[in-house]
Amino acid sequence: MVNLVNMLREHWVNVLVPLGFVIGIYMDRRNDEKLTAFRNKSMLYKRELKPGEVTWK
Amino acid sequence: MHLATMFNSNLAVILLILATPLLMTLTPSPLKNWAIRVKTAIQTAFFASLFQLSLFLTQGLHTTTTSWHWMKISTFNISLSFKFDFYSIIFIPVALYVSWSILEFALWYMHADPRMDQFFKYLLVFLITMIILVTANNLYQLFIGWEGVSIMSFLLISWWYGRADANTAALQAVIYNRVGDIGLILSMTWFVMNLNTWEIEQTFSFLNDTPTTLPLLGLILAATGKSAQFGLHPWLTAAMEGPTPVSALLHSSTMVVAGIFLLIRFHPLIAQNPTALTICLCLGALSTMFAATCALTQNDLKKIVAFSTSSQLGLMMVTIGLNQPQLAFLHICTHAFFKAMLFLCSGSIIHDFKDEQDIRKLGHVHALLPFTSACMVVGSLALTGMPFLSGFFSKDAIIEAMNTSYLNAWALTLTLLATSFTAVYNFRITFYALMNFPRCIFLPPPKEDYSPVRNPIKRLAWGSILAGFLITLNCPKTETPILTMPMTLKLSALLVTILGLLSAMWLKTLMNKLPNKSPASNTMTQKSKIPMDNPAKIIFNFSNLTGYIPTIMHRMAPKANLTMGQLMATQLMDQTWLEISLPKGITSSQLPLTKLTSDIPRGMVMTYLTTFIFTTLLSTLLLILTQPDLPILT
Amino acid sequence: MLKILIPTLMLLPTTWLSSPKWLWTTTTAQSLMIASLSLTWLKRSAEPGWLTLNSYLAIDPLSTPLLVLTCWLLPLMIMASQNHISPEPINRQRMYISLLISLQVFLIMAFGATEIILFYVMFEATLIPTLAIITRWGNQAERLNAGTYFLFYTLVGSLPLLIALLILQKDVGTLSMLLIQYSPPTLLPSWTNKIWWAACLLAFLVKMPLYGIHLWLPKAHVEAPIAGSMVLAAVLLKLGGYGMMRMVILLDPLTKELAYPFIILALWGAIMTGSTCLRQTDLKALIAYSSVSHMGLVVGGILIQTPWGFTGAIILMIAHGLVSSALFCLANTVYERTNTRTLLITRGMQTLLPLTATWWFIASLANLALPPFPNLTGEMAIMASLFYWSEWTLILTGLAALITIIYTMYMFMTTQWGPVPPSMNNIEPPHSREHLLISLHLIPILLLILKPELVWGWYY
Amino acid sequence: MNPYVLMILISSLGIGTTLTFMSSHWLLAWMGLEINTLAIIPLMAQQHHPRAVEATTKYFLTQATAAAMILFASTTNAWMTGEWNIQQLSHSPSTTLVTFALALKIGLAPMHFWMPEVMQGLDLTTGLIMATWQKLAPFAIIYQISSTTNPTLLTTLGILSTLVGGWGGLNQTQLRKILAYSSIAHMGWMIIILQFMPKLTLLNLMIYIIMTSAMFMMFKYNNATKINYLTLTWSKSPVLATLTMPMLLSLGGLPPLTGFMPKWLILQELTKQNLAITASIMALATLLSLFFYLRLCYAMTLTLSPNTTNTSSTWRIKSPQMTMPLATISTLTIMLLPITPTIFSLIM
Repeated sequence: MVNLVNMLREHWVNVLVPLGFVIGIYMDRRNDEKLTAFRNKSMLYKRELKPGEVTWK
Repeated sequence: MHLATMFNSNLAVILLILATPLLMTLTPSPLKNWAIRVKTAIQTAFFASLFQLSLFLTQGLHTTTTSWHWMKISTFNISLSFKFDFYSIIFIPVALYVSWSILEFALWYMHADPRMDQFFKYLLVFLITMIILVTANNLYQLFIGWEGVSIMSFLLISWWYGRADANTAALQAVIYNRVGDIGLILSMTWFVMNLNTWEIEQTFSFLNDTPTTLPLLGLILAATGKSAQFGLHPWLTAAMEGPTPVSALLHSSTMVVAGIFLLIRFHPLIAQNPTALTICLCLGALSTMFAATCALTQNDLKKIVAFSTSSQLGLMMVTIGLNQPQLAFLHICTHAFFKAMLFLCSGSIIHDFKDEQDIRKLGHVHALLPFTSACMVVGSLALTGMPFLSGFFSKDAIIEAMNTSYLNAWALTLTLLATSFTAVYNFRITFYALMNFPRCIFLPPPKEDYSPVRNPIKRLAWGSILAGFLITLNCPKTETPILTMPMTLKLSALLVTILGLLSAMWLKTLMNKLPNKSPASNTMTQKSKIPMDNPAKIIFNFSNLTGYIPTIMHRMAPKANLTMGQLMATQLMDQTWLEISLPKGITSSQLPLTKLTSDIPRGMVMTYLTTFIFTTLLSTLLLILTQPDLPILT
Repeated sequence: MLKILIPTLMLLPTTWLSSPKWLWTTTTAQSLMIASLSLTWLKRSAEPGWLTLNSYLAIDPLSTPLLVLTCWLLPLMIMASQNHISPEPINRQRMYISLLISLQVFLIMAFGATEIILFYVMFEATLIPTLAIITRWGNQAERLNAGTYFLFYTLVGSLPLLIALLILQKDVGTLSMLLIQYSPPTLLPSWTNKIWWAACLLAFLVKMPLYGIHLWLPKAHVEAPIAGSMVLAAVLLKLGGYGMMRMVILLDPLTKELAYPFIILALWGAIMTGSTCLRQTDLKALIAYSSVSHMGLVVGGILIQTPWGFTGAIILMIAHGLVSSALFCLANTVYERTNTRTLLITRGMQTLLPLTATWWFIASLANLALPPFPNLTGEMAIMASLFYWSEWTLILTGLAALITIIYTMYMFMTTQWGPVPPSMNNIEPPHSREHLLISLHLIPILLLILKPELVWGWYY
Repeated sequence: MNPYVLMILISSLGIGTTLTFMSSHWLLAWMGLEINTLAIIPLMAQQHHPRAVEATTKYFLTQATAAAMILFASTTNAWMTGEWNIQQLSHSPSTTLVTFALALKIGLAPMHFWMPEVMQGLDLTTGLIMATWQKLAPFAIIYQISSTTNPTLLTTLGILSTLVGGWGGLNQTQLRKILAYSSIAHMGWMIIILQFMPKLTLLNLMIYIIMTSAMFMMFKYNNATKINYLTLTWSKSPVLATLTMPMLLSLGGLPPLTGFMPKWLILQELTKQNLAITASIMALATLLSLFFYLRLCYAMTLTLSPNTTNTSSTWRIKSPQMTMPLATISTLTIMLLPITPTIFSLIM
């Protein structure tokens, strides 16, 4: 038990970068959705989107 | 299976067999007897290559395959493509056969070397790059092989890397080769920019409408570098610093002919360009003559053989100039056998006589090493063009073709003279090294009963005797040979050779009067004692010091270059002008202003107020003057 | 884009919060993870245009290889510095790693920027961490001078660029790379426009560096600690090339007549710096001058403005980035053992460190552009495009290639071959860390042989 | 000093400036300036050190001259035009005179000579007031008369100040003098943009005050008045030593630090006015200043013996000084660039 706590104390920082990655992916995706919505309002590129489809890439 | 597929995949099989030992070194535990495995692999590869050869000979198959699109810039493609035609299919078995023998010899020659495995690995990599070179149909691929062989030669020449001489020789090789590479790069850039292709076959289809002198000059420069033609030749003799198997494999039979091989590959282009042909002819004649002259007075056994290689390469170049690529190729193949054998024999002698290379100190070898001496003589005879040995079939044909052509009499004379010199220096080796009395102490007496010594030499001796005949027999004739000619012309090669031999034997009787001391040592120590007015002596010095070219090229050029690097590039530009003009200059221009700015205040209220008053008054005045209608007091 | 940028930012707290024992392990592992994630950028859709990942940051085929190179280099820098930084107090180690990480952040933003002004700001921003790395962790007293040279050369070049960019913005109304290519400024060959042209390129020419304004580079390289040299050679110089390629397409009609003296100067510089290399006694200075020489070719390739020139330039930049960084690492392994960089003292290394000699050999071969290394592909493309412009340039480029092989082989021979001086008898054996470090440099180069399209920029 | 007196003085200091801020009448503005000057004089001389007294005297004389000149010019203006309003300064000789008077007050080249000398005589706190608060009142007037001033004059003053600020600082080893020259250079930037976009002048002043305060507080924290005192910062406060480098570079205007923001906007405005050459000169002149900031960086942050001192571990002792303002302001000094759009829209 103590070992586990010690290990946690020493290695919890390893979570940060993956966490950043998750946040980054989330923000990227949200950004894509926002830009997709924006794009889908234009007359030129407007079309029916499948659920969850992202056209901005 | 389809015949053509088998034919094409043969190269893959060969390369796979050759690569197996290399891959096996990646296993964590080191293998025992690895070197022997390499030899076996090459042996197997040789037999495998015979399959393709037999298909070629029986069915007359020759193909070009494109297997993999490698890269692409806009419309320009580079793909891996191989060409299996007369040249590559004949050359691969020859190269494998020669390397097999040489590697077997190296098993004995290098057995005391702790890094023998590495040595074999280098040789193997070299062989693979050489095969890539000859089979390439793409200039880029060819360039890979081209540079690969020169880098492996760099490593192998400097095998004993603790020696400064070996290091400089390796550097020389790489530099001279690189000068040639500039030529190759020139042609490659020309081809890509003008024809948009690097496929060798495709370049020929643009023949008629574009002037091709420039790329051909590039190719000739490339060949000059790689095949040690006059001007870029010194590296070849310097390369003799490497172990003898290296000299035998790289610097006589395979790598050095790559230049000639390149020209053979591009022959359809060269054939249409008289300028290129003439350049080849003259360059070749000059090279062969020069190298033969230098060979005459050398005393180092390996050096003589090296110069003879250089001379033969010149002869091949002459053949290219004669518009006879097939003959040149034939000479490449036959030359590979007897030159490799000569090197192996000299290696055997040198090794047995405790690393004694000076022919003046050898002697009586024929009694001590009868087998080696016999083979050496066979090699020498083949080299001089003794009828019905290998060399005869190529050399005689070349000189015949030359005699019957309308080309340059000057080049012809030089070549014939060089041919007679061949007899002279070969006689010289035989006479000094093999015959006569022993001139040095050798303990224990040399032995040659080891099978790794005898077998390779024997095998190559068979090659030197038979190869010419076999290859000529199977060589498809593309041009009609001239069938009738006067007797003297037909026999001229033989005649000049015999003439050379006779004069050499006559000279031998005057031997004691010949200056047998190397002038190099004289010039260093007692300059005044050489009578330079004696023309014979001048010629001797010229020949013995190899035309003073190493002195000029290896002292003056590097000195000039390094001086320029030091004085101009480093000291004058970087450390002086660029420093002064930018950083230091700006600094020193700012310093007075800085001093001025910090010196003026002096801590006096008077200064402050004076400047204030003056500035204010001055500006107001200026303002009034510039605006005369200003209402000041109205 | 954010999926790389935010983890990179998170590396900073990771550095400061991880326990001292695990500091180097953690940062190396995490940054390597980011680097491998960044490799996904290389897989892109068929269309060659911009891949807009975000409102401010985007990638296109030109910036992708440079971005990946940037990410790839961080773990390598951390690994390379481990030996000489780890004896320091823990906070300084953390500071050092943080500087390296911040450099990566700035570089990602510079290469990914879609606004030229954002690129400019980040271009300048990289100066601060680099300056700190050079002058704070360098070894000799001359490092201060080197830092000053570094900062001031770059700034003198880049302040006119700022003005030029602002003028551009005034004239065109935008500085977005996405938009500006559709409305490039129309340039009449007036004096004003010529000066503006020079101002646009000067910053990048200093950064590359062009011969004549290169003095800062050898100084900075010689004085910088290993990570500084690595990042300078591998990425920071490439900022110049990248910026030039972005700018030069906007300057089109003027470049045609104005670029020629610069091309010739660059090629002449390649020869001159090569000659300087021949006389260098300092290993790092030699590698630094060799960088200048190679960058001369890149300048030529960019200014000639043909598809081949651009392709060659980007390939050569990437390949040179990896190779010169590898060479600096190798020089550092020598330096850490012998405490000297003088070529005459560090001889005969092959006898002592045979595997390292192999690394030296491969790196030297790549440096002298042996086929099929991507270096050759790049040089060849540049030479071809220059040759097409004028056949005489081949004399210059060919001579440069010749000199390159001479000094590279000279460097290899002097360090690896020859007798072993007695002072080197009991040097430390190589660490696995060092072998890993070098192989992580060389493996990408070797793999790029197989698929060079990854770094071919626009003209794939 | 007696706390009551101190309070009176400080409040007068505030009142003087505020008065100038609020007034639209020349006399009132002048009065504010005078109150301000009179209030700071005792503060300057509170240490009875000859240098302080000398500095006070010099300061008083120059400020009095400037104030008298302002009074004279505004009276002339009122006489000529019948208008006491500050913004109605339409008589051009009086405008010139006012400009020069104000230039003397804020220390623009070539009227800058008093500035380093006076600064050198003050302690760091008063120096801070001198370099920041004392600039506000003159700038309030400058801002108001910006539309009527002579553009050539302003450009000349601006370029000259930037150059002199750079050159003067190069030769100094005294930190207060260096900061004085840095102030001169920054004043040059503020003046040059005055004619085109006075709001940028204010923005620049704001950023300058933030940065200079950070520097003064940092020096105060270290009790450093000479360059070579700075080398001890590492042992006192390593974090501060590290932060000082970006702070100094920010003062030099290097992106991506706060100091780049006003320079960027000013250069942008100048190029918009087709003054690219002026912009280039200004930009390159900052390199002079950057050189001595860099030298400070070298002395303070970038050079250090490789081993830690184990004798004087002063960083273990908590300093009695307040660190919160320093922390805040140094953060502002370093990190403000990303919010440029916000600040820009705030002042516009």
